[in-house]
Amino acid sequence: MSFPLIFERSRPKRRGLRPARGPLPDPALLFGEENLRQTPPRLPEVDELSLVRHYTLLSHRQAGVDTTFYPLGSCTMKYNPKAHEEAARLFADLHPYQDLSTAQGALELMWELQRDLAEITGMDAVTLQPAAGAHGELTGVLVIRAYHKDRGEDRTRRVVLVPDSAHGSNPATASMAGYEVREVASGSDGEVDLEALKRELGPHVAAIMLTNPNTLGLFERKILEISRLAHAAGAQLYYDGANLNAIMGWARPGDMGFDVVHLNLHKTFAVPHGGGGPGSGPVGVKRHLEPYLPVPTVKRVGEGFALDFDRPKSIGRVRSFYGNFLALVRAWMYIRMLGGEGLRQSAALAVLNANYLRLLLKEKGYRVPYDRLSMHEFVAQPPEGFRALDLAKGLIELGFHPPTVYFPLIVKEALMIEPTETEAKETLEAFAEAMGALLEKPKDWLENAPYSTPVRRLDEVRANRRPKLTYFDEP
Amino acid sequence: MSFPLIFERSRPKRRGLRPARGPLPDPALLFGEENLRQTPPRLPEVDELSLVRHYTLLSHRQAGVDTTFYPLGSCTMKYNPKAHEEAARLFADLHPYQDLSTAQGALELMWELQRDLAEITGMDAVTLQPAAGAHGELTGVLVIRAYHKDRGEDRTRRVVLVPDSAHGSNPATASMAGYEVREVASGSDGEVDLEALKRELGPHVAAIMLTNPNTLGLFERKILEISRLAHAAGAQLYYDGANLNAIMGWARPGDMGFDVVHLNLHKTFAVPHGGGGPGSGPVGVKRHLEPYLPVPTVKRVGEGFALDFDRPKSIGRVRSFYGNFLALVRAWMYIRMLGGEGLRQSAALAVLNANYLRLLLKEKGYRVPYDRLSMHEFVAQPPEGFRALDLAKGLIELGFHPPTVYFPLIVKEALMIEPTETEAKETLEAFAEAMGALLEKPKDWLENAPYSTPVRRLDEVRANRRPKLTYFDEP
Amino acid sequence: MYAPHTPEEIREMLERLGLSSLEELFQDLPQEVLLPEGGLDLPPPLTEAEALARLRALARKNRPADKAFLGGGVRPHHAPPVVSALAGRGEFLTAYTPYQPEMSQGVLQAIFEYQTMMAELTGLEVSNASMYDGSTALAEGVLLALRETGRMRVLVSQGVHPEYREVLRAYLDAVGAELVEAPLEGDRTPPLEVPQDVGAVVVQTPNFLGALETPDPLAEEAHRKGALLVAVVDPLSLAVLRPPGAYGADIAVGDGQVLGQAMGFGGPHFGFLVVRKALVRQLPGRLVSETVDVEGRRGFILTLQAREQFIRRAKAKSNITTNAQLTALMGAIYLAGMGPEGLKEVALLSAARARRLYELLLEVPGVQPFTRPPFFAEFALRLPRPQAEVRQALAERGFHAAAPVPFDPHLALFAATEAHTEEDLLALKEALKEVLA
Amino acid sequence: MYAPHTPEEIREMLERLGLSSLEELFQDLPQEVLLPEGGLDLPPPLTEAEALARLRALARKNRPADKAFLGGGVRPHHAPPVVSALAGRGEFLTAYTPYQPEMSQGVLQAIFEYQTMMAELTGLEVSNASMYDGSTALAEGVLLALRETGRMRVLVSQGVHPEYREVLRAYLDAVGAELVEAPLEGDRTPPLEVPQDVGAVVVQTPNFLGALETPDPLAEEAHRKGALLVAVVDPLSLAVLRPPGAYGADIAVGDGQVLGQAMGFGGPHFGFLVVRKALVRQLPGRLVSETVDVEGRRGFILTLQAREQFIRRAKAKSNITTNAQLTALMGAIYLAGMGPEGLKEVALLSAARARRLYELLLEVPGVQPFTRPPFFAEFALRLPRPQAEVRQALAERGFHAAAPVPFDPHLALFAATEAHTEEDLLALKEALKEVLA
Repeated sequence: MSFPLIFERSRPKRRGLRPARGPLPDPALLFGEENLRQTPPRLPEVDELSLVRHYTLLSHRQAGVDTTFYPLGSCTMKYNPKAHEEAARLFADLHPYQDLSTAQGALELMWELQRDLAEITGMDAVTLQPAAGAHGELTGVLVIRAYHKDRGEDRTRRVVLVPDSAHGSNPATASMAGYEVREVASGSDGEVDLEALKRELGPHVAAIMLTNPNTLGLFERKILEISRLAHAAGAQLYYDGANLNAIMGWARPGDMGFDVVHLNLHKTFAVPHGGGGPGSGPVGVKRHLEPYLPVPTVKRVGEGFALDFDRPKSIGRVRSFYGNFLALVRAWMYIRMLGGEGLRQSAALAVLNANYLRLLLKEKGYRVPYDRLSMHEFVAQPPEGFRALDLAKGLIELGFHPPTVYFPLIVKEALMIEPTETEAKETLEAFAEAMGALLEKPKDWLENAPYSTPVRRLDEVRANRRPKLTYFDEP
Repeated sequence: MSFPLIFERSRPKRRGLRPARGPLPDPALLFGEENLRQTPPRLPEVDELSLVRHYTLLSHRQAGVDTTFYPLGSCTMKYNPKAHEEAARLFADLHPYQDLSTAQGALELMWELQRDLAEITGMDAVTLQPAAGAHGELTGVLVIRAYHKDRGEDRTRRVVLVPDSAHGSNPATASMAGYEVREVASGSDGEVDLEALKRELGPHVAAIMLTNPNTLGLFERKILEISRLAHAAGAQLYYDGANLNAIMGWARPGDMGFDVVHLNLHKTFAVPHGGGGPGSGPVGVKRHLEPYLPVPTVKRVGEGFALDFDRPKSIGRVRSFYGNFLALVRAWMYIRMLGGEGLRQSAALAVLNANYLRLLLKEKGYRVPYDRLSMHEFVAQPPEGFRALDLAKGLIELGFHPPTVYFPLIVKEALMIEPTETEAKETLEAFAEAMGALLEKPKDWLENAPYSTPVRRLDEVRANRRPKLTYFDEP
Repeated sequence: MYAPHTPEEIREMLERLGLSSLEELFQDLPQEVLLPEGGLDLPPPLTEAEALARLRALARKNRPADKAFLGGGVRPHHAPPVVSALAGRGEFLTAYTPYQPEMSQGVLQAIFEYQTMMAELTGLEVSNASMYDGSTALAEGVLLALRETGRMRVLVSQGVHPEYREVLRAYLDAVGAELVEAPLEGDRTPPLEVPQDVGAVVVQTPNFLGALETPDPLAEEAHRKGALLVAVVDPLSLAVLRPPGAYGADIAVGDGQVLGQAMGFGGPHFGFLVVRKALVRQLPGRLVSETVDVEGRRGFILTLQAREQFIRRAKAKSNITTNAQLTALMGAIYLAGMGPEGLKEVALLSAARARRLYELLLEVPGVQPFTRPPFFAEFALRLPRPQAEVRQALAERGFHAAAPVPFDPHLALFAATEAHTEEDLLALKEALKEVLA
Repeated sequence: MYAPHTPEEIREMLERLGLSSLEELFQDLPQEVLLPEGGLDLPPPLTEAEALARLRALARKNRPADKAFLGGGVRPHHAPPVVSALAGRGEFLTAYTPYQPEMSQGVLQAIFEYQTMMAELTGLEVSNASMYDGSTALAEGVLLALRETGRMRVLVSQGVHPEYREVLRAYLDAVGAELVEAPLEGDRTPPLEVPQDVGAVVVQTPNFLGALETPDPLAEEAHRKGALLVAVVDPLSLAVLRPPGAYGADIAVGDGQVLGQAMGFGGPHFGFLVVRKALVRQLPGRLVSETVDVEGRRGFILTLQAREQFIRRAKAKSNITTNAQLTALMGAIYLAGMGPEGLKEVALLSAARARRLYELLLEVPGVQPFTRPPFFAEFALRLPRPQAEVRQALAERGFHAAAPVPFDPHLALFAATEAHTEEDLLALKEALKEVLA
């Protein structure tokens, strides 16, 4: 019995939601015959109960943090408090163009969040407009670009440096911002190789994009030296906030010398990932970059709050309206409930969990390149002869969501594991047991896992060669 | 891997919700040492994420209307609109003792619902206080008792008559109300046997409790004659509203001669059943019984609304406060959205579905005693040699919730099937196919079904002989 | 209209049945009672948007009481959204009584866990799956005691919630049992002598005036006379106060609203009924037992159903069928989320804030104490003006406070919870001062 | 703090690691940057109850706009609660990108169904899984066209949403492409000549002023010059109006807020990006294909990932990673729930009420038409007073209306939806009359 598509639950003329009532106007009179659609879109025709059953049962075919340990490295799959959903509901019915005298509460919240995020990152000004992490990256790099342009250096500074361990979004962003990307090899300690960096640095470099801790989960210990070198070369230092969960409350990118930082509110600040978004990617900058931030930001005016469009050197807008506002509400609540000490303790326990799990996996026979104290995540390798993919699929059979696999690229068969602080000790132990058990499984079992999932391994080659991208599509 | 109990997810000193903050007072100072609990209750100690995972995964072990066809006879498992949940949220924060000037909207809603339910049932006055159907029954019978008492007949009228096909709650209610219960046998047509009824009727009879359509899904065609006989004997006629879904908008108990009716808002009016409640069981009565209704009801006073306690002959109260108010909100919305014609059409389609399914099952080889046009439900019997229980368990294996089995008691191996109006034609057909397929299964397969459920057949004898009723209990 | 039928499907189905119209489905109904189309005089149908708009308009005519200083069976404790988010999942919301255990382990296990938690809280052994509310739980608890003792009189302290006593009276009237009220002395139940023919003695602690009772002597006296003691309790208070099992109660009942439920203008919440093990076969309502399946796996199932109406009919222990499963589930989720420490914190902070409020309000000229410490989260004060006027005057100033005490129009109840701040308490004091000036 | 660790567990775990304090976990951080305890200057922590109370207080400083007469990319259509109830289920809410298809069929199938619905609505072949919003969907759509044509100039009608144009400008600036704006004539785009080096022509219909454009000649002209036509569309309007595929658009983009989403002060909603099949390998973002598993069962999987950043890095089609999955799911649930008929009804009634509002407001002295019919659900009027003043004066009277049109301070936008009643429209007219009197 294959699970039906919503189109297969459809029956001609069946009706579901009926939000409108009253005699229908003649479309030809309203719009003119020439503007009318000739054939209706083939949308499903289902009743409300079928709709509910379809999506309820579909949700049973989906794992989430609410159902299982989800140690997807670099994604910070922590618990998303249910109370945040109620918080968001309180602000659902605001229109972005309503007179701002009637939206003062929303602006106040944004203003406070700007201030809080600036404090947490050690930055001077924050925009809440970017809709996701990568969007924040683009915003940040465009700000850097505007800065260089303003100084007349945009034609010379054409290069952005990224470590070879960086998230793929870093080079992709730099490229979208019109830069040439050069990779800087990591040293044998997994950190940026200072000598390699020096070789690449020069008046042609606009920025260095770093994640710290980096994607190996290692803190870049020479960060102050890197910062010194970057600034000496006239480059700006960009902080990819994907890994901020490791250090919040313990250190601030601003204090490390970073000029720009983006945050992933859906990672660090517990906004739900939603199956792949919407997220929110605020960007903080040091004072010298503030003039280039997107407009508008929120400013205080007397007892009230207003939108600030007065930034003539701004890069403009990167999104309509004011960003993913309802995500901001959730992040505001998270920060307010934890406070400074709660954030700090959360980071410490995220790091503790990662290190504890690293230890357990080593005991089970996994290799850990760069084996030293990690931060909130670490990269493990299976023993010789095991494929990361097979282990991932085996884990699924044992009821866990796999870690990120085959990333970072500089580690072969990488398993990138980020447990987060909201997982319990016994969960880490059960996961380690499962990881250990996998190494005892017959090769054949591993290569064919999983077995009891709604579907088993899927034919990816077929999907790539003859993609069928819609229900009505003939592949 | 057995599914854990919440107590098994517990770890000493682990904390979940922390709604309170601030220095804790010394309990001995507050309450006196002698009033203090000596050992804390062994409640689970879990973090919030474990709590969420536990109940989310537990929900995956539970079927509901949202996940499957649920044709539980006499329970009216229709679709429960999600919008009702939002409606209820709008009224969640009201306290029953707040000054009524600050709860006028709530009272207005109750007043309108009283009026609407009176109109739907053909009654003159309605109380919304009873918390469930059986509670409404008790209320209604107590009203009848108070009426007889007021007329000096409470000592003579000691008997309540119920048909042998009645819901068990009818005799149980009459018994709780201090009455002797006598069963009236059904005739060969499945309806009340008029002659048998006449034999039982007399000045000792306080009331007759009927369901119409009855539990066989048959409309009592001689209802007007029954009413005449009852009233001629000085008895009151009670309508069990469990089956109102069959006739709403088509006929009203009041017009049939009933004096009292209770409603199940969680059946007929789409309030969710919640795994077994909370429900809501309003009671409507004819004018002569109004003086005995519980206090308070809601009355209109000028432009506003007030609670009416002025009913000196009232039976008093059957529940604290004003009933299951948030259930009333949902029922109000249901009635408002459907209107009179929507209710009528819903009833017709509920009856259509039942008759269509009855036909399909006959074609599959099931027997239908009293085979005539049914109302919203019908009773089927398996072919000789099949047990209703085994068929129910087989249905579970095929993905359907079984009908009510072994009820009504007057039909052997009864399968009491109520599809409701919110099920689609193809669902009925798929169910009939499954019912047909069961008759082709090996006996052995049936006797051991289900197979793929979280648990299979359970040891009920053990549970009865050595019940283990708490986690810490030694059975 | 939520029915999925298309006109074509209706036609097909009718045709299979040999009918030509929906009207023909109702041919068994006597013509005299058959309504014509449009026969119901109801307002015209609304769209979902219109209905919600109307409800929002009605809701705006209410003033929410989430910061109310009101008790009397319902208090504005914080209801954590995680509780309703989990209990509100469609599988729980749209299931019915778990008659088919193979596809109802979710609800069954949740009940079993609930039973355990209520037994732990009360210090007694067996909890049923829930009752409608506190008042009906009391009535059923007392009927249980009468069945067990074979007696027909009940002695009830006047400190029991007045509405609970009214409900109890209606239930007792029904079976011809007699209710005898024992008046309070001041704010507490005095030592009582229990007559020989009394089957149940009922005391509430903290009582309706908030005061802690000392039920031990009453339990002893009741048992001496062959009666059972029924304790009406506030489940939140049991995090810190002696449980019924510790002072000899045979039966504990109460209302679960304070355990993370919406106030909902009084309902739905859930009632609980917990008894000594010896009384289990007299217990009304649903009961879940652990057992095993044919493969030896742990599972849960309804048990001892011979007590229930659908088996025993007129001989059942009660007519209860639908109870309050979903709200009881919410109570269980709340208790599990709080744990013993969290529950204790809420209880202690609520009591501390109530005590603070008591002290503050006694500073208002003309206000006299009525309830004396120790009390839990509520207390009664004697006001220089009638309670009804004061409550209204406070409401006009935006404060919900001063609930009625039926036997004295100058007494008023006040409550506080962990959700109140010092500022909240001070603001009420100022408002009361203004009202009484 | 949501971490489950007990002090004892922290001790045990540290011990296993050979550490004696949490501080030691941060030994790799340079002393110079290490914050002391309390190093962050943030407000003190709140309990959940306190935080919600604060948020409710903030929310009360807003006036909800559920009956607003505002458009401009966001409109107050009825958002059926079933949509958020289903999309808000924990499994959907707390999943991430479906990298592991075996445990992500829920999200993958939902995307596949979404892709189908968006293709159907737009009359084009391939939709990605979603973009952040309408403005970024436009920017990505234009970049796609430039990649495909290898050109670096874009011609954009001034009828395109002003904020979308701003976002597009920022994205184009980044890669050094040039944006040329084509002014409106009155309320519509005049016939345009497309220069040879233009890679993308952008038109919006209904345009920002609500007016329906006639994009066919522009599509022809664009194609004649080797450029692609990018259409910015209102997905709701496509229930009744000609879809981009019918007038020759190569790429359709827009925002999904009108499909059952909360307005949310502007976000999150979702953006959509749909293209002709030939452009699929230029498409940014996630894409799901049907396929089969090893047992031959139908399943769904991310496909053509070679376009994406995590594979291609600097050579990716876009840096997009997180998109707007949950809100796109809401859009799909809305579309499935409405069906073609329901969607048509909402579209037609919204348009009819907008037309009625237009006629009513034109009766107000001093108000002049700017947008001319046919328009969809929004229109611009010329007011005798500046828009900013009028909007504020209306707000003071409880009406949300008169959104700004950047290029003329006396123009104001009005909108209506299926959720407005005749009374709502009349009330706005009276208020506007009062304001302009």
